[in-house]
Amino acid sequence: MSVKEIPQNWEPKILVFACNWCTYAGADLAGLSRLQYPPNIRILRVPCSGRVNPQFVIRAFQRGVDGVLVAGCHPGDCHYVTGNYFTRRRYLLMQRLLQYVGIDPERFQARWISGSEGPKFQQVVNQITEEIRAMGPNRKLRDAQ
Amino acid sequence: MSEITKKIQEIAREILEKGEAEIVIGWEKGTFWYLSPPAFIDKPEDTQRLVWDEFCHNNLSKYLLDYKNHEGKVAIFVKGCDSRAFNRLLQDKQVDREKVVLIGIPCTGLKDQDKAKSLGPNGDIPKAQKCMECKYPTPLVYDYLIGGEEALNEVAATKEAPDFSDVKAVEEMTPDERYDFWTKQYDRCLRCYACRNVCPACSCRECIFDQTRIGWIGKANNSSENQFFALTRAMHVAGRCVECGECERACPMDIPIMLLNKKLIKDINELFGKYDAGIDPEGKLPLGHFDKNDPEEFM
Amino acid sequence: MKYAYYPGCSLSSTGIEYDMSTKKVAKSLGIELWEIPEWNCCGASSAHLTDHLLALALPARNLAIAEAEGLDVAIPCAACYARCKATEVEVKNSQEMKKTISEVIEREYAGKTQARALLDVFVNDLGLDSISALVNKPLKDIKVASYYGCLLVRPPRLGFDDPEDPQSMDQLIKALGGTPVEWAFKTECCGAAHATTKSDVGFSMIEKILTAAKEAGADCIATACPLCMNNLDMRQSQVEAKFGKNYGLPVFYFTQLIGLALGLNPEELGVNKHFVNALGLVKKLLEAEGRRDTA
Amino acid sequence: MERIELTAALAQGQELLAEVTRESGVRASKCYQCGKCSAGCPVAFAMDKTPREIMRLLQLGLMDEALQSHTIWLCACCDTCSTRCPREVDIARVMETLRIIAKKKGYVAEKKMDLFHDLFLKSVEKHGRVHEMGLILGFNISGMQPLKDAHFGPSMLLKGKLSPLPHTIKDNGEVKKIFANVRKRGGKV
Amino acid sequence: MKRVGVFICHCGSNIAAAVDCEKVAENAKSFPGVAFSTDYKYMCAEPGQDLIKKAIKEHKLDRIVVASCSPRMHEPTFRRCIESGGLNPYLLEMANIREHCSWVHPDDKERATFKATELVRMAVAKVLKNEPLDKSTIPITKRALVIGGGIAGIQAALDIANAGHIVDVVEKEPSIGGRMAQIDKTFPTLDCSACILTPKMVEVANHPNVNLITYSEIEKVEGYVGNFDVTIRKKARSVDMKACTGCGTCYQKCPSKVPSEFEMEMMDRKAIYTPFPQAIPNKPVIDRENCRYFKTGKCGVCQKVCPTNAVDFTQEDELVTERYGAIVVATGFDLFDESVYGEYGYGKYKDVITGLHFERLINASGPTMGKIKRPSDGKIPKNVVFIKCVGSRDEVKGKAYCSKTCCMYTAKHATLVREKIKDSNVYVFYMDVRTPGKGYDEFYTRTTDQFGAKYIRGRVSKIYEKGDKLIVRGEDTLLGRPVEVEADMVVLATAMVAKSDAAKLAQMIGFSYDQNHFYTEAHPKLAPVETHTAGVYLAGACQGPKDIPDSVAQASAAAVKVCGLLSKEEMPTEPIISAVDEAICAGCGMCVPVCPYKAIDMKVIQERVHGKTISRKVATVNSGLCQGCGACTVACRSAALNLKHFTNEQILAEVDALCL
Repeated sequence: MSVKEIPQNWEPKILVFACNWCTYAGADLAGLSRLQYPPNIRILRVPCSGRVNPQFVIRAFQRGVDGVLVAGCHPGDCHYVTGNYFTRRRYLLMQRLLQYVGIDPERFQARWISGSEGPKFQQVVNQITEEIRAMGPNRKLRDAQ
Repeated sequence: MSEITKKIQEIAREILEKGEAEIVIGWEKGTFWYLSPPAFIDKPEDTQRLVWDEFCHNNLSKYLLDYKNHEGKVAIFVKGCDSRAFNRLLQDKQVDREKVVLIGIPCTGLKDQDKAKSLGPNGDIPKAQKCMECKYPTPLVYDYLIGGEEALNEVAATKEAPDFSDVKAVEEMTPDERYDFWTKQYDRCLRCYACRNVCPACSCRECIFDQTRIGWIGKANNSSENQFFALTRAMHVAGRCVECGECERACPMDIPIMLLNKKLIKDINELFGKYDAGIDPEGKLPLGHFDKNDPEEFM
Repeated sequence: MKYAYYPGCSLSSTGIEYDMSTKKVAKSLGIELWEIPEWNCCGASSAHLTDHLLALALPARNLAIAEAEGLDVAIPCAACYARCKATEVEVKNSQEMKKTISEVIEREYAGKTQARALLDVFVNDLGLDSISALVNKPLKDIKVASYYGCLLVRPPRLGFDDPEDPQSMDQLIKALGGTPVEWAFKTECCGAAHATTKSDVGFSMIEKILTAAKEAGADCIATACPLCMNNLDMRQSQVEAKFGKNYGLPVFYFTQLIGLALGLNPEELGVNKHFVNALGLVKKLLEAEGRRDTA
Repeated sequence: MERIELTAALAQGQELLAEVTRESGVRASKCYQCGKCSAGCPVAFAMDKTPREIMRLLQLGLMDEALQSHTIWLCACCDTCSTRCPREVDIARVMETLRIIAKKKGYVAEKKMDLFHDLFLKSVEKHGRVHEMGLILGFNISGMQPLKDAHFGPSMLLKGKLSPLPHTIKDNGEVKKIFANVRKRGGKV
Repeated sequence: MKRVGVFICHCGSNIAAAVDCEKVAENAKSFPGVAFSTDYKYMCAEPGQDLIKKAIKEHKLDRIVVASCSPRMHEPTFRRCIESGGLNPYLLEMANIREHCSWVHPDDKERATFKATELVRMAVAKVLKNEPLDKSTIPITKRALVIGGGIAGIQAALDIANAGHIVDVVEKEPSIGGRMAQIDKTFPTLDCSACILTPKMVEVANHPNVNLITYSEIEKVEGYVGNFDVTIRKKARSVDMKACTGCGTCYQKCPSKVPSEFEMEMMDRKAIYTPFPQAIPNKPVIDRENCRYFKTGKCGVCQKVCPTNAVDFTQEDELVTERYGAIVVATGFDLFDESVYGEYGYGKYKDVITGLHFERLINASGPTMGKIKRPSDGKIPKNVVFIKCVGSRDEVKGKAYCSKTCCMYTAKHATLVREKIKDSNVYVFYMDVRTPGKGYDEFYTRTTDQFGAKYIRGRVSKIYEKGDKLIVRGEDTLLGRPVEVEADMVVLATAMVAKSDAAKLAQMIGFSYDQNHFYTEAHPKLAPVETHTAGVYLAGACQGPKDIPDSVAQASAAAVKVCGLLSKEEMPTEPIISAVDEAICAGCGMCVPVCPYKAIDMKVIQERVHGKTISRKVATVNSGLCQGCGACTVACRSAALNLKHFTNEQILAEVDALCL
């Protein structure tokens, strides 16, 4: 089957690793503000974006998600002082490595979304969902099941 | 017998006789002419087994991990890349500098073992890939030095800068081409973990790929799990790989593992500034610290 | 000790006594100077006001010749020093500039040869102890205002001494047995070519320096720059006339002062070539010496 | 006093300001107008605008006013300003750059000074070195002051300080080539 | 067999309008481990909570998933709920089907219901791997340490002591008082600094809850919030504090003169000395470097004249270790070294002085008894120049920041010169006048208007001596003209800089500092007196340039934080922290530098290998310091470190559940 073929009724599934203090709160604010976005994302709450092990990201692709977003506080605003600086280093590398083995850049993204950025959360989710919808299901790195 | 072989035998004998170390780890001739596997010598008379030739590939620093609980001192021979590995192990607090005697060998580059096998002893055997790009042919740390300081200068003059042309070639492919390329490579992977077992950056007590209770990786030997293994291992050695190329040499399936490692080395240099692993045992690791002014791409 | 020697244009005309005294003194101190054959003008203060590349290229040719010989260049003239140093630093810091310059001068210059101010060479390479060891006619009781001017110390990245209160020449004077005076105009600008091109401005800049030296109680001024020399010495009478003052301040190149202290013949040092009579002071010095000898 | 409309001035000056920034490597916006440059400038007493005011004109894009000033010509390149600037602004370099641009645009507020440098470089190009006597004579004649400084002549000659004939170096035209090569690269010599 | 209960909340119609809650509850029944599933209108309301508690009992549930609003809203509610239902509160997971589902997908009930189902499935997968966690507590030592005995330290100590807690104040110098003791008058009120400071010094010295430990320095700090073990070096005073009556005979008779630091070296003190007359404790110390007895072995005059035999040459430094619950750092500031400004000739020209010299010159007990006299010849200066921003706002030779206090103290100095020397002229060279404080701008206005100080906008470029005058060259940038002043004296408004040993102390205690070595507050707006290290607070200029009112305010704020902490017997610690699996840990130490709280140390453990006992190093997490961010867990390649409640296994289970 060609990688590009998009089956009917397919809906992209996107996993968002959200830090508890900024991005999760930003998503809550989007909800409080009733900012609509497509229901394709699943938020997984972690204390800090620095908790997100790259192995979790690969695992998600293995199990069949179509896109992964790692999101946390803006650098300098980390609830845990420096966590997101490590996140930034780690995922600058990881992003390049994933692209190097053939993962399309849209499939893995990282963003800083603060607790007050409900609209930004909405906009990022809209954008990623659209990008991934246009690309079709991800089959790269995916296990056989 | 080469001049250097004579010298290493002499120094090894002296070290054992004087009791400076109880064991000397060097290389000896193996079953085939193109193999020089490690030799573990504990008797002065056995030092005549030691050799130095263009097939002394094994990174001996790795074997120090087997002697972590050994009470006495161990002496090892180090090429430039072995010495970087030693520094790395120091940085990882896996070896005690006081308990190791290092004998440095300025290395003019080794020969490609596989090509040797196919071309035969009389063939014109090329240098090993890793040696063609070696930036540190001379040992960075040693207690004794074969050939003295002059040898250092001679060898240092031969070093060549890596140009990452192989990495760039992959980067220039389309995403799908890249994926196909790597799938083809890792579909061959047997998950024998030979790459891990020889790697001096792999110093964990328990590797996560052996942690069945957490289930990081499935037992199935399929494309997906193999790639999980490849990517995870690459991230684990990121900023720590000393470019000794042992992973690739040990791989029975000829997977170009260094092509992944070099990608990370290239990116670390581009993103976070010049860094060569295993140069400064006191230094900070690229993923062990950060700079507030690191590139910002996630706005 | 061997250096390539770049005298610069002034030292073959208005600053001829600087050249004479440099050569004499270097010889006495055991410094070998190899004059760059067929050296060219460094462009001094005109090239950099006209074209940046020209300003870097003109000195580069001289440096390239010295580099081929494997020698650092000792430069008496402060202006020449500053231009040469600027070229050296730019070439050293930029591969691109190195390439451009080599193409323009059609010679190789890699930035290996260093431009060194002669004062720096004497004070820091040879060392004050070596100089004072050879002094046999100390400049006893002579109060000297060390005048560094601009270009030995500024900009700080090119200069070799403190830009606000340099000490090398003062220490040298001390080593020669003289007394350096404390004064605040050590690095104040003399106006350079302004005395020629815009004399009312130039003269009043000179006036301030001469006045400050006089007020500080100096018997004479020491300098390391032929243009400063011109302004302070040749123009002194003009400035006196214009401002109705009477300075009578002899001005020496520091090399001449070294020569005098070493006991060299004042005429061989060109002390007779100044506009403000300098021989009077020299005579006084020798007389005092004589008195001490007899006493 | 004429009122300046700031937005138009800025728009008008933008291009020249960019040129100054590019050529000098100095961003005028770094200057915080403390005046230390002008306070220490040995020629400030003779200037029509203090060096700080020149920086201010650049900040607001009032380029013509800066380029037409006498200040940029009176600057003696002594680097005192740059050395003491608390913001690491190389003001002397800005003056130098402005002077080069002013000349290109035909704004030469101090004609004599410009003439001096022209003659100087002509002498260098021709002989490889500066012929000081020729330079001073030439300068005073072209400057319509043939007798100025003439009284120094005889004593100079006597002291062996001026040679009546230029010294030309045997460099096989290398210096001329340097000038030519600089011109080939768009040099404004 | 684990038995999970799932409870889907309608939140009135907030959720139910967009999500088919009954269907979600129904779907959940098929998830592995789910023993019970239901939905209800308001789970957070009392009937809802009772429903959960009842279900726990009836269905023998051992784990609970509540699908409702954001856990940031009601996680504590439901944790309490299941705890009172008999379960460990950490056996709860929540699925956020309101903020993250119903409210953002109001128009597609089918897909919103599907999403809610998946979110519940993720929560169930996670909760199956939840472990019961217990909040532990750490005891709090009811004793505070204040480092630094300047005005900030004194204020903090007094506030803490008045709240009933014991405070130790450690001061490096022989007397408390700090910089404020050197200052003559305070702006904007011009009241005498000593008159308002010395009563505070006496109060703190006499306070039953305060122990002053002067002439002492911090040597080592270990431990964590509530339990800092601090080693203090009490330097040898060479004077027995108990025996000494402070009569002063010793320093009257001492033959060794030393320039007085307190008087900015414009006056001498003796080798046995108190820094200033109102010093507290008012008992001398011997400066051994300058004491004739210690240098030559001969003299001993002080010992001979002492009526109480208090002088003891044999005293040695003493190390004491004490445990504290909280630390206030109030170490103050140093002055910028102005000798880097060669153009100003500071150090070369005697009459170019700093503001602090000037404070001593106008002080009635200073070297000139309060008469403003030039240091060079003792003449009364007529023309006085003040230069502001010397070392401040100068990224080349000094510091890029504004020192904040100089505008005001210079205005004060200008006023005082005009007041004390009637025929004087005062020129103030400035770049900006910054007076944001109560009564500050009014003061500045009086300085120029009423007292006639001339403010010249421009930085001075050069000062040089001409005869007995100092020529000050500047530009009046408002006129655009170079100007010159023939001054008799020049006062430089020196930048405030961090203490030279500021970084050392910060590293010792374990908190961060900025590139200028000022201490970093935990949050610039919302936690201005806290550091990132729990239990360590900041007061005064060690955190950044500050004037007296700001320092005192910050000191009181820090004291409140300390009192809050010390008011409890013990402190609960969050159980969501990292833990080390020692069997796996290889001791590489990669986790140590990534921990922002310095909560990870390496320790040595013993184990038996092949019949031999060997020791090796492993990481250990300090539960008092760990805040549960999990950074270490990713740094650890072999997953020897794991974050409780967000374990690798839990997160992987969630990822897997999402994709079923």
